Amino acid sequence: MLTLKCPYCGVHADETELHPGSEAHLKRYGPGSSDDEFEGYLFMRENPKGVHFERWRHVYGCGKWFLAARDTNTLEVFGTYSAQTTEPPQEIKEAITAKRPGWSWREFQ
Amino acid sequence: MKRYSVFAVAREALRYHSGWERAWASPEPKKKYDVIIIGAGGHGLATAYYLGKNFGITNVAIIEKGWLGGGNTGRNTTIIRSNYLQDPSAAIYEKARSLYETMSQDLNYNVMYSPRGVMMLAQTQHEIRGYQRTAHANALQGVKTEFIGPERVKELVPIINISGPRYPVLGALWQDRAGTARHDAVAWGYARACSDMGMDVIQKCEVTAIRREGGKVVGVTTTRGDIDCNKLGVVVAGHTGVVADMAGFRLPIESVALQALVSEPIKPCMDVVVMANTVHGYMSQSDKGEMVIGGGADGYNNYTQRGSFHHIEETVRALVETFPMISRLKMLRQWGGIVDMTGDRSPIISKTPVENVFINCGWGTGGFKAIPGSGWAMAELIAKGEPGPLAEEFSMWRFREGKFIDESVAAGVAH
Amino acid sequence: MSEAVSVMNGAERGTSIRVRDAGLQGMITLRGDLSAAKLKSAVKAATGHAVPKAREIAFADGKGVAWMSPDELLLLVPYGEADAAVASLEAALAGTHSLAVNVSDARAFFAVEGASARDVIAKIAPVDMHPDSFGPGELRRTRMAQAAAAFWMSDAETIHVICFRSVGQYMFDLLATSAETGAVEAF
Amino acid sequence: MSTRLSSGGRLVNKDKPVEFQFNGKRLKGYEGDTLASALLANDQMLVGRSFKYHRPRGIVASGAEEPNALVNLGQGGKFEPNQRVTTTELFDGLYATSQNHWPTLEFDIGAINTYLARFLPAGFYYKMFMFPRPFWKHVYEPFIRQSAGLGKAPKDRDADTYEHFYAFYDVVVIGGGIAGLTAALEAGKSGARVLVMEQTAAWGGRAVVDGVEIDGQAAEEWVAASVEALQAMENVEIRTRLMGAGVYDHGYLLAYERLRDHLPEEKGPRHRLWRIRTKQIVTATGAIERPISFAGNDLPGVMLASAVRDYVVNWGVSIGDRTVVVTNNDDAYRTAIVLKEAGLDVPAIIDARQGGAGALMDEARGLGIRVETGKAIAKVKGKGRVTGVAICAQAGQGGVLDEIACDCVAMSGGWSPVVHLWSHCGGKLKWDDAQAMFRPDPAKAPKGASGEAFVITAGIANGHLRSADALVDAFEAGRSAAKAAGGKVKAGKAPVAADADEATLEAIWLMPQGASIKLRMKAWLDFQNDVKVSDVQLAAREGFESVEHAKRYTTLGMATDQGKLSNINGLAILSDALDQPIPQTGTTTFRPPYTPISMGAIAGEARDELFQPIRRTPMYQWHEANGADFEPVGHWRRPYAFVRSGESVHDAVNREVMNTREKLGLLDASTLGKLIVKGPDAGKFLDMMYTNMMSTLPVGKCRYGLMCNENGFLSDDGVVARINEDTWLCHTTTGGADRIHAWMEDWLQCEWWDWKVYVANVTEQYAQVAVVGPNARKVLEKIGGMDVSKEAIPFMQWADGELGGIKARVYRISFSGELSYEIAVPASQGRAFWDMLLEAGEEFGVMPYGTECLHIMRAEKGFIMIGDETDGTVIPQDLNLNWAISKKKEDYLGKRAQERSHMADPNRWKLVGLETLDGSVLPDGAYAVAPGLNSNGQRNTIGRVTSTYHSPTLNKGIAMGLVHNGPDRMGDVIEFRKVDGTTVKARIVDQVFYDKDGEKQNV
Repeated sequence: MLTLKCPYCGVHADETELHPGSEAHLKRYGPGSSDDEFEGYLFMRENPKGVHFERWRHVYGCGKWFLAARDTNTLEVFGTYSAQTTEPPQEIKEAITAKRPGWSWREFQ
Repeated sequence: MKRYSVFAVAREALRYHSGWERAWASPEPKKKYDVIIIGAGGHGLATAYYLGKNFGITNVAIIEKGWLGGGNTGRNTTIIRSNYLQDPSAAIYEKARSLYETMSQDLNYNVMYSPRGVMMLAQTQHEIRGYQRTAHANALQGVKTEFIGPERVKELVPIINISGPRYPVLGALWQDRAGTARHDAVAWGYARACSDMGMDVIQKCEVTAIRREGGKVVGVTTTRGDIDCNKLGVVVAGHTGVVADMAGFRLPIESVALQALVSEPIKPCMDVVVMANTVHGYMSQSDKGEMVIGGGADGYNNYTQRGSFHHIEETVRALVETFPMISRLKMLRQWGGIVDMTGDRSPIISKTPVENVFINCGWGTGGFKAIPGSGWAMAELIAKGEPGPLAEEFSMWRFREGKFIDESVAAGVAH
Repeated sequence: MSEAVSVMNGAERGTSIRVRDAGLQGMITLRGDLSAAKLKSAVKAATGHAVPKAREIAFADGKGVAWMSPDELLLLVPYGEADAAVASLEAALAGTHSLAVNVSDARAFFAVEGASARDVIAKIAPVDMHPDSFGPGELRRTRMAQAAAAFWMSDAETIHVICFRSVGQYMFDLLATSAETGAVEAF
Repeated sequence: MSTRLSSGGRLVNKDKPVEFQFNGKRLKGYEGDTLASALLANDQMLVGRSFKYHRPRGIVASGAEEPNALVNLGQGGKFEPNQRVTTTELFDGLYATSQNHWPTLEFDIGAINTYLARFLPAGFYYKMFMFPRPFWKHVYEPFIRQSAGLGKAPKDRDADTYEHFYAFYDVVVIGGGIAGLTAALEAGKSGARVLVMEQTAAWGGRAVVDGVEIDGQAAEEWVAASVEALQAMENVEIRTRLMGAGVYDHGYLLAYERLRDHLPEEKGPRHRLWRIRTKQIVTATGAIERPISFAGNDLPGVMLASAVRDYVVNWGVSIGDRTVVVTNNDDAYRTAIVLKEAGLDVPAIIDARQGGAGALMDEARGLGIRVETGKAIAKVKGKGRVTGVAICAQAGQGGVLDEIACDCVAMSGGWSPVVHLWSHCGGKLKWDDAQAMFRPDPAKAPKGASGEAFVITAGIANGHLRSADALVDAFEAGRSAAKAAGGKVKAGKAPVAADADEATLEAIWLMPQGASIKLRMKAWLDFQNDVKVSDVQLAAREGFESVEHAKRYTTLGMATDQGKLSNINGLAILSDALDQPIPQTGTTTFRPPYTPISMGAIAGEARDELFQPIRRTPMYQWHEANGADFEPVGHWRRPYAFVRSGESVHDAVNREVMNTREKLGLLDASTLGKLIVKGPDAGKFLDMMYTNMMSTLPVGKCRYGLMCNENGFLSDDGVVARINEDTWLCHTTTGGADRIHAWMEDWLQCEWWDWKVYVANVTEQYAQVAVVGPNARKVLEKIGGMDVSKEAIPFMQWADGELGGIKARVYRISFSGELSYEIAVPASQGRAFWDMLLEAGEEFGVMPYGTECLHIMRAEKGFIMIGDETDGTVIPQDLNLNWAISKKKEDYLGKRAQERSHMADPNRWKLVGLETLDGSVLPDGAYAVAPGLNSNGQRNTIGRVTSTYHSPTLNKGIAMGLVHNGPDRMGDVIEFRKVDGTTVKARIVDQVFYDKDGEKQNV
């Protein structure tokens, strides 16, 4: 039973007020992309046992999507941040490094 | 191997059961095997068993990081059914179901397959149409099912509330040869049979790396040393992502927690398995008398085997509405398992980008019922290097082609 | 002209804790840049209140404004004035990217009154209702049992609840049931 | 015999006698009794039968760990099976019956199993019952099922109600013993918000029974003072009958409050489930005494030593006149002393340790009690209840040295800390060899959202069995928790307790050490499930070496007590059999809840009307009052048809179709989704959302649009209206409103966040009525208020205005093929508008119609329906909707997916109309068959029915379906297979069956 802080309205929301939205920082591939690119975008999923970045929507609250950095093995939350970004902010990366030195996830580390 | 029978039990009783031998051996790993299977759950053990039985390949090791049958095989709600809509699903699940019918005799181990019947309730017009379609499809697939009316539902399940104010029972898809089995026994029975064929079931041995040379697998590194192999089968359910990572390829898989619970045992009150998909709950009564209840899966990646309590709440709420008498039963125990979900919620039984590495995963919430069929298909894939008819539609490349096997068409969930 | 009717048509239940249909309330969803001067003055003009800070609400005498999300406010005006208020807002905000829409009829509006009003909410919403954590002036959007809702307190014993109109009956029954089973006395 | 003593019983109020029934016998107890103490006071030693062998069973314990004494409690709507008598508070009129026997408790046919026990060892069923195959289902299993199970299944609807409560704390202390109270006091003093809970009705736990002295006070007084102090703290909430049930991630704690179990006649919820979020949890849950395995240890009269003591001290009940105490530790001596002081006989203390006990041994001897050290029980004598014990040397094989007559055996195998709540969320344990127990490993505590530990364990639960240590530990735990939760901790001093000096325990699990197989087969580990020492040893021999294997193979610890008494003992026996230390064998995982909690409490208030929200339109009450046969559509309930008296549903549907086609029909279309999309980039955005072009739609016009998901599959459809230059109104399906709104927000927030678009869901702002049929215009003209002529509002256009004094937006769109207006009015006036239409429509033959009529009319027109023609695997191209897919656009959601090989395959099944040759209705969901079988032996198919109806308009069956190469095979006849195995022939035809040229809707 997670609680995540919505970075938009500041509420420490109970999991039941949220809606999970799978992997964060996906780059959309549309017409003209290769089969590999499209398959990667739509289906291939990071599934690490450890540091993971994912999307959540504060669906019963302010309605905003936000992103979370979380450990899938301990459920520790390193931080939540705005969905309007293509990569995790520096302070989130640092917070993870402080707890999980040497982490990496996709192209981020 | 000493055969099990009532006579053997009687004979042993006279000498206070001192003569029973080990059900399976616990050998040290050899240097090399023809085939290594990672994962001694039901699917892994069944794969090994059919490699031996159908293809005579017995120089096989089944490597397990914990104890055999300790993953989802021992954590599910033991439902076995094959009333699937799509042809490839119906084929493999019906194969599995038919193998369950004779499994106790085949393995000389009573897995207590009990074809008590599985019923999927139709509680909306949409569900009626969905299940009628499934019944039509099943008739052509050789799966015996029928769409039954509410009176027959009530006759089969007297404790059900068919005229609930919210979702009256409008009918049900009924498969009378579906049922349940004793989950642990399936793993134990296969392990005993594999061991008897000379295969090595190696427990407490974790694979830490997959060794490759020139795009081909040559062996694995484990906590008990390097073990070589010609072919490698990866059958590790929720941990598929982690193992695929070792082999250097990605999969369309996410691992999430799925929960279940049981009530305290009561005297028999429900013989059949009832699934109510509109309200998200399903329930059966075990031979011990516990009401066995399946809950929902979380929507986020999770390796903890602990799910979120609100799914339990949602399921219990639904079942109290469907079976008002359970309100005064008590929840005895709840637990979680890690299930691997693919993009279309159907499994993958496939070759991989690494030569001679084969993968069997993505069973999501439907793994237990598939065990023998899955093992049968996976054994054929490993033995021949190419999928047979049961496996061929379950390729890991189907997503890029847009060729899905989507069962949510008929029902929102696949248990 | 036909009378407009609120979802529970003025129904009321309970004694020591009272749950009642609070009647028709004009409500306007306003989306836009909440920091823009133009928007601020338009809101002030429409409601008499300044744009509140995150999670806050100002409400008095049927007029008010609530912070709903970083780009959304809920403006409260008398029911009959909502259309006119939308028109004025649109006029005032012409040329800026914004959206003002009358949602008065899309909502149900309830009041929970009594010394244990907090308990009524704490039984159905995953929100800390302790006075140290939540009090008048704050608005919380959340879930009440199985329906989305928002609520705020106008004083220590009065809680206002809004939800979608279609679940108005459910919400009324839910609040009333929660009220009728009595106080938990944990605050 | 067991009986009520003339004195003692700190919890019972002898001024308040209470009457109750057990198996039809009328018995008396007192207020403050548990059902267990009251039964024992009435010499009811035999209370139930075991699970497997149906052995006679008595009460073993005095608390939540009781494995045997479960009863059917209550009657009718208040009946509950498997109620533990030790945790059931007695109340006047309590009605209980014993379980798992036939015909009676005293004479149970099932007890024959006990004579067959030798043939029914652990796992016997895996080895037999395999032949003949059908016998498992028809013979063996029904027999096993009948003899298994415990209590009866409830029959009636639950007469009670339940509720939830969300609570938030800084520190929650679980356990109301002296450790819990100490921790709570410390946390409370820090100013933190604290909840302290006790599962029973009384504070103080064991210390008050054992007469511990704290800070110079008797424990009882100290407890009373502490409770008072806590009650006085405003920041502390203090509750009895509230049990910590489960610890979950991120500080989520489930607690179970039994409000009315002891007051069943009072109004109010029976249970309340607390859903707590807390920063810190202190588990001060104490310990549970372990039994010892010796032959006959399951006979009624053999009880935990601490329980024997509890019954005397708390309830003034003696279990027997002559009690033999058997132990491997000092604590059991306290029982002997208490008994002796109560004037009861203790013929002997059998201490398995060579050296015996410490100071307590001297005290016992001082009271004249015979103490035998290095001795063991070879066997308990008696049939149905204890009559004596045979004594042997612990070191030997069971050669009897002496026999002692007694009617009670009080056993103690040491104590196991209650680590369940610590373990639920990942807290690890470590083995304490000196005390022979698993205790929490503070280095591996459960971690919360921050990655920091959020559970601290305190006192006995932390392995500090002696009160003095426990209090120091709890004091520190309370302070640590408060600090971690942000409280301010001031200097202070832990309470001081005085303990007798104790000798160390000796880890003895089996008596005697070399017990023969015959004795081991009678030495119980799990009383309820009938697991004996020999069973665990058999499991080990057969290779079930993992503790999980052994547990599952033997069913040890799987009973309703979840192994509270048996787990550690079983583990020890297994380790011994495997010849390895206990920690190497491991421990099993503890799963919530700590003790079983009612399903009713979990469901909470969500029953009947509150089971799920019903979404109602403004016209719902009218529908309800006018024969609506409702159909759930999501949480909405829509009328399927309005059935008049004397009609079947089918008749009603036909009438509605004919009336609408010929005269005038009204449909409550309020549930259709309505989304406002506005902004400078709204057009561009909608071009991405829809397959067709919405940016070019002129203001004032409507356009039908399709939406696909990124996988290319059709997900929703509806009519889009351009409201003004930068505003569109998008209609979605009933089920689509929230989903599509969320979908739009997802793209706007997470992908195109620089696009200037706002979306608002205004679905419920409007009541929407479809006014349909040849008389549609007439009725609107009669109501008046705006020009609804063909010229003013041509087909596929909309206009704002007023109808009958109500503000209205009128869309000229048609899903039926008839002249049709969809009119949106403010929801608060929806009912008034509906009534107005009915009244004005009277002369035009108005009738409301339901969803089935809607479906038939759209099928007659060949319109697709999301959910019928689509099922999540269908792309618009399959439905011949290419006309609604823009060729000009470079991109829209789903476009790339539709380029994949399987999607672009010309062999996909495509939509056609179908007409049976005999005019019958094709079965819903039927497949069209082709010759031959596929490689899996399944019949080849070439198509399927997606919608099928009897058309009242055409008076024949009509259908749509997806057929391989369908559109190229017009006129061909294909065969559909029915479930009975016969087939029905149907011709492939155009999917538009009615008014192909649209002459009716365009008038």
